[in-house]
Amino acid sequence: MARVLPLADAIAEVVRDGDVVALEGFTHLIPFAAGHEVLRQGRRDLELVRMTPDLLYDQMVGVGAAARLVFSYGGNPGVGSLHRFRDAVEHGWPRPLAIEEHSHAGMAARYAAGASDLPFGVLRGYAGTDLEARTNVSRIACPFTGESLAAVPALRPDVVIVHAQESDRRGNVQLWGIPGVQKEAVLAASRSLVTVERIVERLEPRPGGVVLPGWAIDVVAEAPGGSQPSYAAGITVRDNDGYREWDRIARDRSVFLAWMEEHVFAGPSPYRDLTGTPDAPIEVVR
Amino acid sequence: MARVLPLADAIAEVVRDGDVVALEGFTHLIPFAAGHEVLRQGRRDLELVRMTPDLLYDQMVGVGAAARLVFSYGGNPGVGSLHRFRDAVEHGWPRPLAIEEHSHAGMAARYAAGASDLPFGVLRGYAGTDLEARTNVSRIACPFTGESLAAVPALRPDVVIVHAQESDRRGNVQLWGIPGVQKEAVLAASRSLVTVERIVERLEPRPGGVVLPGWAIDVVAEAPGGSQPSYAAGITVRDNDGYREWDRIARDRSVFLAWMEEHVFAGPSPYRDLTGTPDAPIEVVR
Amino acid sequence: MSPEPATVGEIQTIVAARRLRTAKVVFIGVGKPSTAAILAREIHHPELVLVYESGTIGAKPRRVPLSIGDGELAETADAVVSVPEMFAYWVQPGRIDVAFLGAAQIDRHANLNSTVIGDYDTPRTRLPGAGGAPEIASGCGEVVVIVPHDRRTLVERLDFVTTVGHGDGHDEHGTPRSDFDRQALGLRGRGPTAVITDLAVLEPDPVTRELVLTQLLPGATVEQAREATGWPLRIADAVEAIHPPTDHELTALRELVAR
Amino acid sequence: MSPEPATVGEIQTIVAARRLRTAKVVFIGVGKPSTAAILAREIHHPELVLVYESGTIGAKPRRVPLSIGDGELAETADAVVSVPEMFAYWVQPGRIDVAFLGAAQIDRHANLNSTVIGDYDTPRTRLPGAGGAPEIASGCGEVVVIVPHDRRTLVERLDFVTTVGHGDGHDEHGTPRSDFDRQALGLRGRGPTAVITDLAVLEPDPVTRELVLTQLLPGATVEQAREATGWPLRIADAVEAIHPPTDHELTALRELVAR
Repeated sequence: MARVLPLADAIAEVVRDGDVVALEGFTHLIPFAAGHEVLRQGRRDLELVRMTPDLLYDQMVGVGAAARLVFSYGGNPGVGSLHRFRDAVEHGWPRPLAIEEHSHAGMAARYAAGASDLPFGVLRGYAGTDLEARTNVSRIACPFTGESLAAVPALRPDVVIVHAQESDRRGNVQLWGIPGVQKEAVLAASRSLVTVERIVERLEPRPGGVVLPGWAIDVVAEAPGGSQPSYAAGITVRDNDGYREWDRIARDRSVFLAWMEEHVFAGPSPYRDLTGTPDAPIEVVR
Repeated sequence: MARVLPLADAIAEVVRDGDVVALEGFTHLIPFAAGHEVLRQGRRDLELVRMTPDLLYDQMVGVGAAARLVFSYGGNPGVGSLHRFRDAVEHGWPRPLAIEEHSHAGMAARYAAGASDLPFGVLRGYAGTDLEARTNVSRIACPFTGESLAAVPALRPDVVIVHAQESDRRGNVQLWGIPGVQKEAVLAASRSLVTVERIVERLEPRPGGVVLPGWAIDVVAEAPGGSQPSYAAGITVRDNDGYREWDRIARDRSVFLAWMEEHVFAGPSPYRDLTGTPDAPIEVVR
Repeated sequence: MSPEPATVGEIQTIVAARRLRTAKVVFIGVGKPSTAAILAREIHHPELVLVYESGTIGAKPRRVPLSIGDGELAETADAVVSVPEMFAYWVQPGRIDVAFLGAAQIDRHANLNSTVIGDYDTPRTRLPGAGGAPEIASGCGEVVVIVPHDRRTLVERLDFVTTVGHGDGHDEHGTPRSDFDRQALGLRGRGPTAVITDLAVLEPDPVTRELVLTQLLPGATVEQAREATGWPLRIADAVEAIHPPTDHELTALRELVAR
Repeated sequence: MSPEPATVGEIQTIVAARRLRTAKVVFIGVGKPSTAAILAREIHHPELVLVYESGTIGAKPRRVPLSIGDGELAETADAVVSVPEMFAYWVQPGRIDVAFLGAAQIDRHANLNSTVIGDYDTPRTRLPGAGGAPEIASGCGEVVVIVPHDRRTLVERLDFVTTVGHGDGHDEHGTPRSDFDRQALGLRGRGPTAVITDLAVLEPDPVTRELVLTQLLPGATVEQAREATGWPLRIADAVEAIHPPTDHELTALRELVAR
């Protein structure tokens, strides 16, 4: 049975300096509120893992919280570059960022292997690319056919944080809409935290619902609007303008730092729902 | 887009003598009507694949339609032996039956590898058992840790047949309740047939619903009550008495043959719903 | 008014149910294990999570299912997953504390046979086969075996090793007697920690891993258990007498079975 | 009244949409590919199945999504699956006929770079990286690449091979020039079958796999295309002039983008 804690207590409990941390969510259900709380608590030297680093990791990398990034696509989807990520890789600002990059298929296989407690995953992939020489991938021969395939090492983050629509008081979690790699990530983790839009008396089964039993999760924390400017299907809507606007904010170091100071370090997350009306779309605070 | 055909035409099209055929369904949604039609059409020398052979394969083995059986649990769940399966293995009646047996975990990994178009699957399994020497399994070393794991060859049946609750007219299929290994089996097949309780104008998304798009299936056929004495959650109920009664029928060769003659070869499947009331439980015809 | 005296089978089921007082998640097949787990959830431990290999996680059956795929299991489950997911994401990583298993044969080191009696190629009795047992027994935290106590079942030598228990056991220094050993084979869980028969409870010796009779069911004697065992059965220095079923346990079990 | 004349970008999108007339299932990212596929479904081919790497199979968006994870994609999809399932069960086995891909650099054998400009360790421009591209390009039946036509994009030599197209190509007898070859690498699909730029359509020579200009977009010339290509571009013997967008196509595209 997961313990239900306030967000700040949850983060304080699960995230430590130097941890390998994955805040997952594939365009949908990105745990922004949790990530911001990690920053407010001043965590450092993190190894950040995530298929699609997105705005949240741009923010975390940009303030220098990460020593290393493991990823497969570091862009602002549909908009362009992640400028803070680029600045870190291209100019080492505000600190050098070690990187390990994979393809989506490789990262997905790595999480699935982690969730399965296997040391590696197998896929048809990487062959012929320059990625092979730059990342952690190996070849493996099929013992039946002799065919050569790619092997990728299992991902087993110290901490995995995901966002979901709801949990009950025993920490059973349900998410629906695009499920991404969240289930695999949680099951691959040493410690797991799920932030939720709301805590309900009883989970009502939903079409497309993915249920994570409370006993397979360590901590649950309520964080309404906690995935904005990403979204929680059926509860909040994706703030596409927030994604576009990020391009302007992140382009400039000082604009970025001022924005982070005002919207993340000084208070609750910039995209939080402050209205308490969970069924209404939430506007980004700018 | 799957073609929607009458059951007899569907079977005639997808199943040929000598095929490797999997009629899957893990206690739930077992495609009895389809299997009976295969027998009525006189198919021979089949290699039957199925995790849990159950009554349907007892019937198919008992009339001598199978030359080989690949499986992981050959029992009448909660009741006892599959007498026709035993008679074939112990006494070669009505013909010798070659067998290849695995564990459930191994068979599941084999189907998942087939669905993924990988030549093998990896699991922690088989180590130390006498199965290792008696079946098709190999060891593989993790290229990162050196750890030794079991490798099993992918399953890629010529034909896979499963039963589901419903499809639309374009052959999009939805099943819910216990999903078993049906999705993996269909995606691992060279040719696939899904029998359904009913064809609807439009699939309504359901909690726990597994949707197979019509373009990933070859043929769909309507077969109301087609999984009885197994069941289709929400439409029919499991005929537990039918499972118990089978123990008596199958124990004796001549009782078995007479039952098959009367209930399978002479007409539509014994467990078919003849009432046309799809929401009522269906009684077994005995 | 007290209920009718308990049958041997009822006692065995109740003893198995008591075993689940501290478990969090239990993996069960049909028959006595399922009845025991449902009973445990009703009378000892309402938070007990029942997992069936049909993919139902957190099922809350009010009746004893005939098969692991009965509709009630899916309808009452917290989550329902596919069979590949059940084995890959739930059993294999050791998320499940306790597994209940049956078997046709068990040896002194709690290795199990559910495949064949006689020779594999010319079997005297062909049994159903492995099912989930080998990986359940290697993946789950511990295994509790439920078998009838007779010489057909508790045998000197298995006809077929379907499921590894404690292999060839250890010598008196705790050194494995051969490579047929959980650790050498890379098996993760602790393996069988108890064998509950209709006469007694056998537990592996902490050093040698050989099964030792540690508890007797009400009405059973050490002599009976010895006679019904196919090898010279070791007896613990202090054999504990298991408390007879309470009226509460017995009434609850009978109500459950009658539903 | 005819609509305003088409822009180059609009023509490129419309040409890409036409390419999907006979496809069954198309895998798309955001941007022009997504717009082209949605347009194709609206005006050419209502049965076209759109698959996004976010796991939405059979999405029927009425607007152009900003990201591959926009809510409308999941809400209108026939099925929504996890990312591991998308790559393992759907992309890898070749169930998808056509994939649309973009890239920052492409070479004469249609290999793609979306990782880095400059040296990997000291990059001039760090690009987003591989995403799904390498396995999409190896798993899908064929790949259509959509890129702007300029010397920054169509380069003599990639700074990084993110995605294999036709490797080092074949000699005039069809023999691979090196082991950097689809077949030698075990890649399954046919690889890039067309590169749609804002000037022309390039297609691999059936023997050598080198890209050849086979079609010109309305208003573009062979000379323009040659100048904008970073290698000596081969021109087909008979270059086809692509039909200008019809009023129907152009109106439908503009309505779609405006929604």
